[in-house]
Amino acid sequence: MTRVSSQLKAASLLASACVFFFSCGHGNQSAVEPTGLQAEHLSFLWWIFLAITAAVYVVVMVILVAAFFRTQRAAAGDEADLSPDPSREKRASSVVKAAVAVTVLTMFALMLVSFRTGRALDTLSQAQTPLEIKVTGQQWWWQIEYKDPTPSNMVTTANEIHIPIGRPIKLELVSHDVIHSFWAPNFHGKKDLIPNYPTTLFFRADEPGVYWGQCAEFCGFEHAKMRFMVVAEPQEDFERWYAASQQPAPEPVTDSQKFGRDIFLKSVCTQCHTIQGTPANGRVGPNLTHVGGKPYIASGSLPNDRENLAKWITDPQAIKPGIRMPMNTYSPEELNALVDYIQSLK
Amino acid sequence: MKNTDLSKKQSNTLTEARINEELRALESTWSDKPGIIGWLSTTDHKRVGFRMVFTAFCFFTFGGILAGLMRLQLSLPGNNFLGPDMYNQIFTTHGSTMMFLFAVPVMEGMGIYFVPLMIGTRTLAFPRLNILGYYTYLFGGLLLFFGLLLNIGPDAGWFAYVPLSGPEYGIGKRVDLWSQMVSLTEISALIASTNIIVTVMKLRAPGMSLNRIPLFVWSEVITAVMVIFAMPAVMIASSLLSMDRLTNVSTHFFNQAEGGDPIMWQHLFWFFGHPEVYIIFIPATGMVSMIITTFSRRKTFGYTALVLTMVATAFIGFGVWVHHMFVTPLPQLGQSIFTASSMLIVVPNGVQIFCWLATLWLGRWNLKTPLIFILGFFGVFVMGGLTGVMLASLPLDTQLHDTYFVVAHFHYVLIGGAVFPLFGAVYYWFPKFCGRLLNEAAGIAHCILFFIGFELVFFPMHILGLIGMPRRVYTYLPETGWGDLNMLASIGAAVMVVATLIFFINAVYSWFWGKVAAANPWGADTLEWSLPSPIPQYAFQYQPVVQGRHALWEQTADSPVVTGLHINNREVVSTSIHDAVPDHRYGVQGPSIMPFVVSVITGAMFIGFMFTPWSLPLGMIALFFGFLGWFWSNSVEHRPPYAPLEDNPVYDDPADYKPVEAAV
Amino acid sequence: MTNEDFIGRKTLDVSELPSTMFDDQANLWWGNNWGLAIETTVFGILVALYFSVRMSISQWLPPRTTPGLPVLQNPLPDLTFPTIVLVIFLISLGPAIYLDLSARRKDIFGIKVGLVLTLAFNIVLLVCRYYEFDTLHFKWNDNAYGSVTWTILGMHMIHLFVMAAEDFYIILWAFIKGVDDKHRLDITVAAVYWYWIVATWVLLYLLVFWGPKIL
Amino acid sequence: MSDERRDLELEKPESELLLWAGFLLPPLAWSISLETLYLFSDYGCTYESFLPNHIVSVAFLVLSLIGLAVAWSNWQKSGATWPDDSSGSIPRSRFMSALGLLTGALFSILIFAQWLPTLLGVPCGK
Ligand code: HEA
Ligand code: HEA
Ligand code: HEC
Ligand code: CUA
Ligand SMILES: [Cu+2]
Repeated sequence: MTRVSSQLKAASLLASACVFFFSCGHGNQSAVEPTGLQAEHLSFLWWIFLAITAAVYVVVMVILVAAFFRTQRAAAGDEADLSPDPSREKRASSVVKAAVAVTVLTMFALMLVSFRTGRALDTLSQAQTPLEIKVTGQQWWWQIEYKDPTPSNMVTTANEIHIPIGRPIKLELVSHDVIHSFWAPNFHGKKDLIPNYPTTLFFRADEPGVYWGQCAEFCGFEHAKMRFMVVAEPQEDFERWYAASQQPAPEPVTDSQKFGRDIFLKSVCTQCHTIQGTPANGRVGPNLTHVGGKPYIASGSLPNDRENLAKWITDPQAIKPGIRMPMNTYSPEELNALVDYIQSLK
Repeated sequence: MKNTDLSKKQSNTLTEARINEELRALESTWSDKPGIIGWLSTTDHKRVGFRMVFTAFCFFTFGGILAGLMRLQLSLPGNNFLGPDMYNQIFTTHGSTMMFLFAVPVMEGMGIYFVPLMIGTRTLAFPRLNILGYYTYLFGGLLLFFGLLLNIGPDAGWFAYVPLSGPEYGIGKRVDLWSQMVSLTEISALIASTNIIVTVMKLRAPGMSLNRIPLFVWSEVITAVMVIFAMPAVMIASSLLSMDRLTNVSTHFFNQAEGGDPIMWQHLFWFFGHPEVYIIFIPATGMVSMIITTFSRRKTFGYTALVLTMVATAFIGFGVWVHHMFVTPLPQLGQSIFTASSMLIVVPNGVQIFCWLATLWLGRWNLKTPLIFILGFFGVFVMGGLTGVMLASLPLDTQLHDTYFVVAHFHYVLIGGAVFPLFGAVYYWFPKFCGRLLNEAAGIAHCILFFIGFELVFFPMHILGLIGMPRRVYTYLPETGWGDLNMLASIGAAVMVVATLIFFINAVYSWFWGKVAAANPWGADTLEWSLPSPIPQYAFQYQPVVQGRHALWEQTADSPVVTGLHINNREVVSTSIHDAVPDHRYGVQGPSIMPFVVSVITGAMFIGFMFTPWSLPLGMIALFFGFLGWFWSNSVEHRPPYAPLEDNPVYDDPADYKPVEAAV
Repeated sequence: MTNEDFIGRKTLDVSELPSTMFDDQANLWWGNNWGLAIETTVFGILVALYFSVRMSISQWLPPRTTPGLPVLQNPLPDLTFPTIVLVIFLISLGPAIYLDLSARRKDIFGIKVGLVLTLAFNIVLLVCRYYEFDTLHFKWNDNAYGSVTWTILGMHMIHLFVMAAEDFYIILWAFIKGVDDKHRLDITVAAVYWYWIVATWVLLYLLVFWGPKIL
Repeated sequence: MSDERRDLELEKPESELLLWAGFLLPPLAWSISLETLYLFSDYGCTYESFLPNHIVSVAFLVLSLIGLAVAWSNWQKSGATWPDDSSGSIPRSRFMSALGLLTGALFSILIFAQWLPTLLGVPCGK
């Protein structure tokens, strides 16, 4: 199947090259650079549709331009032709009839290839032992829970999904507030998360790498900043990450880190955040046990460095207006210590 | 007198004296009263139609300005020109304004203005209802306009999905404001549609049988029938949502905790949503058929096929709505039925395109601005339709849904499919509005600039959709790589603003100082071109008898005209549905202020419903008195010719019947 | 077309044609029917909503637990009172048909009697409807089932108000100014409206009062 | 002017009821088949039985073809030529029956196309 698709892709690329003189984009959040089985099917379907529709468009435009040059010009006052030459009319109506027949056949062909792709996408759901991950979309960030037989060592994180390549993944999608839509274009099409309608999405990563996805159904103020990262890595790297994530938060080493932890445990953060291995067990906000090691915070909208952490903790509303995390006022030393502590949570 | 044989009744008694005397009576009977009250109480379908088109273009400008603001915000990654709250209000108001306050009313306004003239009659069937329709639309539009200005504009998108628009997450009165605007505009659409359907069924000039109705009139009546079955869905859905949201009503239609279902909102909205977009598109196809026929200087190729395509699109349009819900967790088998119907709706659209191309291929082109806009229509709409075909495939739509690919699709089909033909029709009918022609050079500049600006804005959006940019995002990160394409789109929007400004300046200038136009400057075939321009309020001095599908082209020198209508009150000949055989003289009411009064009450009732459910009973009591006044003024104005019970006197001497001034 | 174009032109004289026609030749009749098509779509959607609630509600029928009232486990709507009201609806067809026929026969006395009778029936039915809401055992804000049943009854009630208003307008004119052709047409068209109101109520009655039992 | 001569032979046009039936039956059959097919698919997916889908599709396909047949007979009886815009009720009934032919063909194809997902076993997958 990949051999046919690559030939077809080349052919249609040629035919539609003029259409895509601008195709840039970095490809790590793109539907036309698939890195998984499902997105491969969909990309193949995309190139077929593009080839056929581009051909139709070219044909229609050629006829229009030809008509522009071939027809004579007339003035408003010229006599309108009410009984045109019957032979030209006959020829024209047979051409139109043929075109309609071609349209009907093309539509049936496009229907069949769509239904076939629909069936192909469904094969993965028969996978015996998929890696099950529960994804909860809530106003404006993603909670990720790896299902594990023994609940105590379940891994809970936010806005970041690590998956082993080659293994089917079963996502259970749940929402408790408004409608969100989970979409990682490099792997699969999107699926809506609607309250009261838990649903599933099966996909598989075939190439390692860091890819991005975003909520696609309008869900309020910060719909634009509800991003998540998908890290596809070989099995061993995944297992190493998974084992590390199961550990509770590392003990603070430096005095500043210890001072930071005391501030954290005394302040309002504990009502909304959980850090395993400390009394903080709030569930309103993301799990911060290993937040230090994440490249981005605030659901992928802020690179995770000292300066951003400080800005985020003091005034999250400036970065993501409308979210539930309040502003916090600390003296510079306290803030410094708190940031040290948060960064130590690898 | 079921089947009066036309020829038997003909006699030539029209003398110079009788013509002049009847002309004077017509002018006084059909004229509006002067002053503000007269302006408010007009029942002249031409004035109401023009008001609707003019108001719709004002909302187009308002929507366009909002689009410009969005493009400014999206031109740079991480831009803070607009915050999320303001951006959400602006994109929702842009979408709602364009769909509810511009696209549908402008097509209806053109229908209200030209349908009666094209079928050879002087008025719509229910003229007072017509002006009521305009005012309810105006109040709905002003509600949304001032809502945004007061920073309480709707912010849940133009289809306001529950639960985001529900009581729990939709803050303040914003979504209520949207749903009252929807109710008011849909009332006006339903009124205009009932009017157009009955007018085309019963008031066609004698001889205009079903196979001779102009294609634009077919498009308007088919659209009107779609409105009858589509608009109620959104009126109910938005009213139920308001009842869910009103604290002291708080019903549970869409509250999943109490047995409601959020997906039911999507079904109700899109059952209206897709027919709505064809309600915008089908009148535009009527305009395209009309302009292509006139400017190819030949009869339309495939008239019967074109009528079929409009009817088929209208029917299938009601059977595709789930293609907007392909990624919801419903069983794929059920949804795939809608891939099948969404794919096959292409067949009628394709037949249309082929018949138009054949007419153009076989004709001789009078290459003027209206035809140039139709060439723009082909270039843009066909690509938009083809992206629609891509979206119709369920698996492919899972990648494309809710991305900028869809934004590109619907701007291609809306601006390509409706705005380009609309501009063409404005250049075409401008002499009928004001007796002068729009400037050709400015028109061509407008079309070319608008086309270039359009492609710059919306073509890159296809690519943005494919590289992962979702809809309705107020900003994006630089790392996404979407920055330069968005900048290109924003530059294109500026070009479109310039093009539209050229059009506005051309329109204002030509209205007063444009080249004076003859009655039929384009040598067109439909009846409105037999009238002087600008058109007198009584329109036809004597209603024509139609002798062919292309009325003016096929009119014989001695074609008869209708006489014997009373000239002391507003009367037109009413004809049978199938073959337009005259069956009775139909009198319509004159101007009255009551429709305006009733519309003020209706507007107040719906706006009041945003705050308290008691506005409904109070409104109904006020409406009772409003309609009582309306009924009374109707009955009083009913002139003596109808009063005597025994029978109807044969019309003989106009002196007998003095016009009785309506009290109200 | 200036004046000269009309001199000596062949003319089609329509002066002998009547000025008022009835039924499918009357424009008002068609306007009224397309209006009823809109209202039929409205009720069609509300019926679809009823079935949607039937499919999505957790328990059919949920127990009634409004405070201050005894808890009802399976609160099926009462049948006696609504059935009586249905019968009144059917009886009201008598005076409505009589009014319709007298309007066509130009029988002024018959018209006046018919108008008063139909208005009387209309008002009686409005009062009955007011009490019919209690037979549902739910308030409109208890749950989705309560909401949809109240809305169906409420929408139909609005039609009863509109019909009563129309009757009242024509009575006012008939008794003060007398009846002419235009108003005879109004009466026949209003009669069609009433037949439609009764017909829709028969269907809605079956759905709202027998639905919970059958579905 | 063969049309005029033929019109003289046909005393009166096809009855309006038959003309409208030939024109509206196929779209009505299609719209009912769409709704029932959509509901039965939900039922079919939960109880794994798709027989109702097949029965509904076949039944309404036949109904639509009956509409097409009615339109065909109307067309034959009103002169079996492509309609033009000449005056009188015969050309108008030819116009309406020709519309009936086209809608009958299109909606029969549509009902068949909507049957395909069940025939080709498109998965239920929620
Ligand atoms: C004027 C308005 C208009 C028109 C005419 C159309 C026409 C079509 N539309 Fe579109 N559409 C919208 C307005 C319109 N649409 C809007 C506003 C939305 C988004 C709403 C929202 O989400 O906010 C939308 C969204 C939308 C979706 C949902 C996308 C998503 O949200 O996931 C889909 C999916 O099927 C779709 C399909 C189609 C199809 C198949 C057609 C067909 O009718 C097109 C047929 C035309 C052609 C195909 C071109 C001419 C044909 C030929 C030249 C013949 C030969 C062709 C072939 C053989 C292919 N449209
Ligand atoms: C008929 C319908 C229609 C029309 C004509 C347009 C016209 C335009 N639209 Fe829009 N659009 C929609 C219907 C339409 N749109 C809908 C339904 C949505 C979805 C909303 C939602 O998601 O809920 C949408 C959404 C939408 C978005 C996506 C927003 C988002 O998802 O975040 C964007 C983004 O660029 C956009 C841009 C534009 C632009 C640049 C134009 C341009 O064509 C504008 C051209 C008009 C002008 C340029 C006129 C301005 C003239 C002046 C300013 C002259 C000055 C004179 C005076 C001041 C007197 N539109
Ligand atoms: C009232 C609730 C609340 C309080 C109190 C709160 N937070 Fe948060 N926090 C949140 C929410 C909600 C988010 C997710 C924001 C988003 O991405 O939409 C969050 C996100 C974060 C993140 C980013 C996590 C990630 O993976 O993106 C950090 C770090 C954080 N909070 C730290 C703190 C600190 C430190 C404090 C105390 C000073 C604190 N929070 C107090 C609710 C809260
Ligand atoms: Cu969550 Cu958009
Ligand atoms: Cu659609």
